[in-house]
Amino acid sequence: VPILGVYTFATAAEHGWWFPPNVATFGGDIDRLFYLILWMVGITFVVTELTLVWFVYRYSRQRQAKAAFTHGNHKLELLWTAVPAVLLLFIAFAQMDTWAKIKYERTFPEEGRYSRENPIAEVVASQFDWRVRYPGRDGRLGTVDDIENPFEFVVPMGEDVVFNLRARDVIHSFFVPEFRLKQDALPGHTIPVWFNAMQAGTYDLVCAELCGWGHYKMAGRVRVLPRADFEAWLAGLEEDWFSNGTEETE
Amino acid sequence: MNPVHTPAPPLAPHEPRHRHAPEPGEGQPGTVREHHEHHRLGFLRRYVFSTDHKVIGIQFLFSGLIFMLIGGLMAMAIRYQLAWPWKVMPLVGWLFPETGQAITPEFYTMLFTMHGTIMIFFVIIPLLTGAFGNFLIPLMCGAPDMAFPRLNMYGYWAMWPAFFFGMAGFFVEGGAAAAGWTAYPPLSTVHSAAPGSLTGQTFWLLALTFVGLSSMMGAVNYVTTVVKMRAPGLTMMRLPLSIWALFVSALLQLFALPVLTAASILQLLDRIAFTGFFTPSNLLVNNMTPDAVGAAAGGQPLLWQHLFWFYSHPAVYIMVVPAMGFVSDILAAHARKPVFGYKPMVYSIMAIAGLGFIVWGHHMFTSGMNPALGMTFMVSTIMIALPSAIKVFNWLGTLWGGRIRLTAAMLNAVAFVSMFIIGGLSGIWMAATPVDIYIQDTYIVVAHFHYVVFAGSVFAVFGAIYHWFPKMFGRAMNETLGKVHFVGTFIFTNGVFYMMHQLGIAGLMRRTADPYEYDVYAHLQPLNEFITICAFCLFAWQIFFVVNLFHSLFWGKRVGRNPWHATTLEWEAPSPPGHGNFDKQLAVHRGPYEYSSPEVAEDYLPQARLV
Amino acid sequence: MNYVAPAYDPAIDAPAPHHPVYDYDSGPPVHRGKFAIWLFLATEVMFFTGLIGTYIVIRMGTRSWPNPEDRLAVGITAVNTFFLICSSFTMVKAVEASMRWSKQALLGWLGLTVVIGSIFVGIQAYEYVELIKHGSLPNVDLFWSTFYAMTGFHGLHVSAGVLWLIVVWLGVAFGILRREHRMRIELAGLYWHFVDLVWVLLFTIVYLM
Amino acid sequence: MSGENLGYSAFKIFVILFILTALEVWWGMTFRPEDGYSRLLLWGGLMCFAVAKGLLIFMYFMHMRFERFIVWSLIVPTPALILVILFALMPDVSFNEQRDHPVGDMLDPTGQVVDMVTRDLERHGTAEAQPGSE
Ligand code: HEA
Ligand code: HEA
Ligand code: CUA
Ligand SMILES: [Cu+2]
Repeated sequence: VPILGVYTFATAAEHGWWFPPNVATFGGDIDRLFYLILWMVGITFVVTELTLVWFVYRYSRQRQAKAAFTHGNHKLELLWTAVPAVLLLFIAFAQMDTWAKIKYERTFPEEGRYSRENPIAEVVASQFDWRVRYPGRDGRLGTVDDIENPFEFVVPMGEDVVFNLRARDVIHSFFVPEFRLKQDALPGHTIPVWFNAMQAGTYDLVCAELCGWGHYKMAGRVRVLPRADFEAWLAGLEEDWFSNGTEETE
Repeated sequence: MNPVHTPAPPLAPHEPRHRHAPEPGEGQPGTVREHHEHHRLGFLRRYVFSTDHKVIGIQFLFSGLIFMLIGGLMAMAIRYQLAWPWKVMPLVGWLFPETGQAITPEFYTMLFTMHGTIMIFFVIIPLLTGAFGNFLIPLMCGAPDMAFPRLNMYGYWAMWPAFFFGMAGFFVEGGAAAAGWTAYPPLSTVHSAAPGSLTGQTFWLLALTFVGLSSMMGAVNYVTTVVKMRAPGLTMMRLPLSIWALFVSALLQLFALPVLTAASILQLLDRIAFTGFFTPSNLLVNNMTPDAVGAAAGGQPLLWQHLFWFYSHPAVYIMVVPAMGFVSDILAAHARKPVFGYKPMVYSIMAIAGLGFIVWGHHMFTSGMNPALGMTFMVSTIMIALPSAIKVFNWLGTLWGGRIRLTAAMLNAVAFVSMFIIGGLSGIWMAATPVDIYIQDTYIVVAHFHYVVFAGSVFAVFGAIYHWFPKMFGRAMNETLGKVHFVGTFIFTNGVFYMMHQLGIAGLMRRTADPYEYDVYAHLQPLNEFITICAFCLFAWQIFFVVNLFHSLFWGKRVGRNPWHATTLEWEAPSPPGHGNFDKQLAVHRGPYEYSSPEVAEDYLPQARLV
Repeated sequence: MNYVAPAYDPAIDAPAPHHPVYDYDSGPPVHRGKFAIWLFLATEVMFFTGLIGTYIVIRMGTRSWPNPEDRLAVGITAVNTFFLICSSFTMVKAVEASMRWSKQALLGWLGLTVVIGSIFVGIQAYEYVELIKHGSLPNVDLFWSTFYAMTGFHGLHVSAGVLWLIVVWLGVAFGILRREHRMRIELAGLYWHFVDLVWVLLFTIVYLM
Repeated sequence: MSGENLGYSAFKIFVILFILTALEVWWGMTFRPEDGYSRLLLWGGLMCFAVAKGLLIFMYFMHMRFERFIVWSLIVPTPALILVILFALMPDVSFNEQRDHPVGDMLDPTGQVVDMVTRDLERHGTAEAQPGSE
């Protein structure tokens, strides 16, 4: 088992059974932590499993009449209580600041163009599609001149992007594998989320919380554009949004 | 009738025999009350509506196994769909003429919902606490029966309404519950949210309530029996670890289950009385706004998740702690060696149970719950690995220097240890909040919990069946068949669930009927096909078990009281034990695991033997 | 190493002919039933914790919680609370009577408890009817949702208690429960007091806060 | 349990409970926040009353004063768990500012989202939703 296990993990990458490439800033941290734990856990795994197999093999071929008679050993107990304890505490504390960085509101990016107060857009999930609303000319959300763009969430590249996540009906979850970003969209709540995409490109936006029969195909797309292209795109959207006169009605 | 008097111990004054026995439990500590009652019970009272803990245990065993079969079949359907989406599905295909015999996505959601529900609430928990809890607790404590036999019987028959509602869900309009076994509102509360939320969800909640009722009766019984009915000399610190484990998990049920019952009743009200506990205002579900059509609203969807997991995390330990107990016993018995570090084992069980109450938030890391909570829950969750570590290492210590017999029971027990390590370690990943942001609701989670509940607990259950089958029926199961069954099951289990880690790391989400809709996942189909084939083999391989089970039931080798030369009390009773279990008076002189003790010639020294 | 279980050997393995049933009593000097009923009450506590916790979460979140006085007949219910406490008192007397097995007193006090208990249920039922007539259904808003959930479940518990007491009463009256069963009365009593205790909290929370 | 008598005067306890209830109701009716008293005063007071009464029943009527074993084995863990639940639930409440509209708000007939009291006012011109109260 252990050999096989390690082997699969080792070769997994070639089979493409591994992470999709990471493009978000904090994605790197997450991967780092993942590998950290993978190593610690992996070693524990191999060691324990090998001892297990070895013991079973060795002592099932025991010749002497009786087994060793012992009720335990306090030093050993202490040892293998203390060592994992240290490891575990280490693991636990290694996580904290990344977590805080990603989720805590007070650590949300401030200096950039977008912030908690003026998010780039509002992403609304509903059975079974995504809608993105950009603030219109007045630059504020929730006003009549909001621009709506179905299915596709376009963001500028290399900037801290803050957006509001909402759901119309049931719980959905905003998941972009390449960003290592996942956040449930709670109906009745407006949850601020941020990320910073480092590479231009289009990525699948996946719904990661069961939301009904259509859950499996509730696909969206995130398109990352350089600043200029983004501006242009937004302008264009604004154009035909108002030209064909469809007013957003709350 | 003329009773044969065995001399009562001095401290037990013979009570006058009433026409019906005096109230149990009025005696002072240390008294023994003997009463002779000859009863001519009809077939019905003896085998169907029996109050005998052994019969009830066996009833739990078989209903559990049968539902395991059903749940397993559902799993096969799930796998089929995941490997070859929307292909004509054998067996159930004919149900779906409109889609050309392929299952519908709605049906897929029902499949995994009911698969999870059945496997957890109708299979694993009843098998562990219901079947073996009932069978072992009185025997290992030297008691004649449970403290409240009739209550015990009600406990079993309260499962049947649950079975009924659970299954009936498939036959009502809209089909069975389809909101996952976690039933998150508003998907589960708003009728228009999913076909399964029409009537199926209501049935699902009713089923859950009845399961709760049953477990509650059982748990009260177990705890009382363990505390009040131990044989003379059997102090708490001399109890076998199985009993400790069952005792602790009974406490878990007592304190955690009522909260779920309350929650599910509230959800029931949300659904049938249109209250608004969990449903927020101003939704637009399928062009229908709940509170506009007269349902109260403004509720807290997260509240359900808290209440649900407050039970369901302890529940996952209810699903593993008894297994740990059984494994400890089996390992000791077949390694002919005392359990390494008995006291640490007991304390770690308690620690797991205690910590188990303060970690539930790790299921909600990405749910939008206050991140400060996420932080605390992460620490407590990771810390729960510590007692588990102690247990794992003590198991290894038990094997070390033993004289191992590789019986079928032993093999399964060892498999449990190895599988639990894998499942547990992947738990650490998910406990790490930032990592969990990525892997939450991916197949890593599925791999994790199948490693602990299937590869873990189910192997322990197999082991326990092989180990205690002789005591249950007076016949041994066939070793060769047992080993064959084990090898295949072990290989295929890993084939199925190990690969799921890869799927998860690649980001594949659970609960998706057809993941290849997304092109990030399209390349994963071959892997899924491999898994599915393994799963089919796994399922098919169980035939060896079924055959072995039924064959040994009638034609197995007849064995005596103590076929394994084990030390604990249940082996003092005749097998199968008659009414009142023990035919002689017991006095316990030592701890449960005196194997290869230097005091005696043989390599085992039973608890009840005087040297 | 292969192991073969020893074969069946009648000499040692055959069960002894009709032997007595040994029923040991270990552990703390508490009556089994009493111990069990306390376990049961513990689960009940957790159950109501679930309900009250829900109430608190919802209540804390609201912008403006209606003043219970405006919606509920606090006066009547205060009286009702008083009744329930009375019934607790009579129950204590009943238990006392059961200890020195004076059947008359026992039946009297038990009966009284049953009566008062039923009065409580009756008044609550009346209150419900009034409210519903007034259109205050559980689906109107969260105030009513929580109100009905909490008081309703307490009401069910009281009704169950009343039934239990009636059964006990009959048992005593027809001499099925004898002196040696006096514990039964006490168990019923414990449950009854618990229900009372819960009401003390619920009344405060639902009607006054 | 011990012998023939209860070991305390049930009647005394009963009277005390009665008086406490009366006081409690008075308290609850008087110190309404609407009349400018602080919520803490109201709730703190009420809680004190409730707990006092609870303890009386628990200690005397349910005989816990006389049953050490059960108290320590069963009753102690329960409140601990209760506290755990409540403390874990509270932070989310504090998180309510993320909500589009506070808990309990609903659509009024015109489709606006309003809080309960306003809604009552709109529905039947008065906050008095219940005849029984006068
Ligand atoms: C028997 C059932 C069982 C058991 C025992 C466990 C045990 C653990 N589980 Fe698991 N869990 C489930 C059943 C179980 N779980 C289920 C059913 C779900 C999914 C629910 C759903 O969403 O449908 C789930 C989901 C789940 C999640 C949520 C994942 C998500 O949805 O995002 C998390 C997150 O923290 C988690 C963590 C853990 C941890 C830390 C343990 C720990 O107890 C593990 C401790 C054990 C070990 C660590 C291994 C042995 C120790 C050593 C070898 C010592 C050395 C180790 C180190 C130094 C690290 N589990
Ligand atoms: C104890 C719990 C348990 C067990 C044993 C299993 C067993 C299996 N489970 Fe699963 N599973 C869950 C609990 C369990 N599962 C839960 C909780 C979920 C989450 C649901 C949700 O998302 O809401 C889940 C979800 C789940 C999924 C994810 C679905 C999705 O998210 O889209 C998958 C996919 O592969 C799966 C597969 C399997 C497979 C192949 C098995 C195989 O191991 C099954 C093999 C079958 C058997 C071993 C039975 C053979 C019969 C006998 C041995 C009895 C003999 C009979 C007699 C003697 C009468 N399960
Ligand atoms: Cu939306 Cu899943
Ligand atoms: Cu968990």
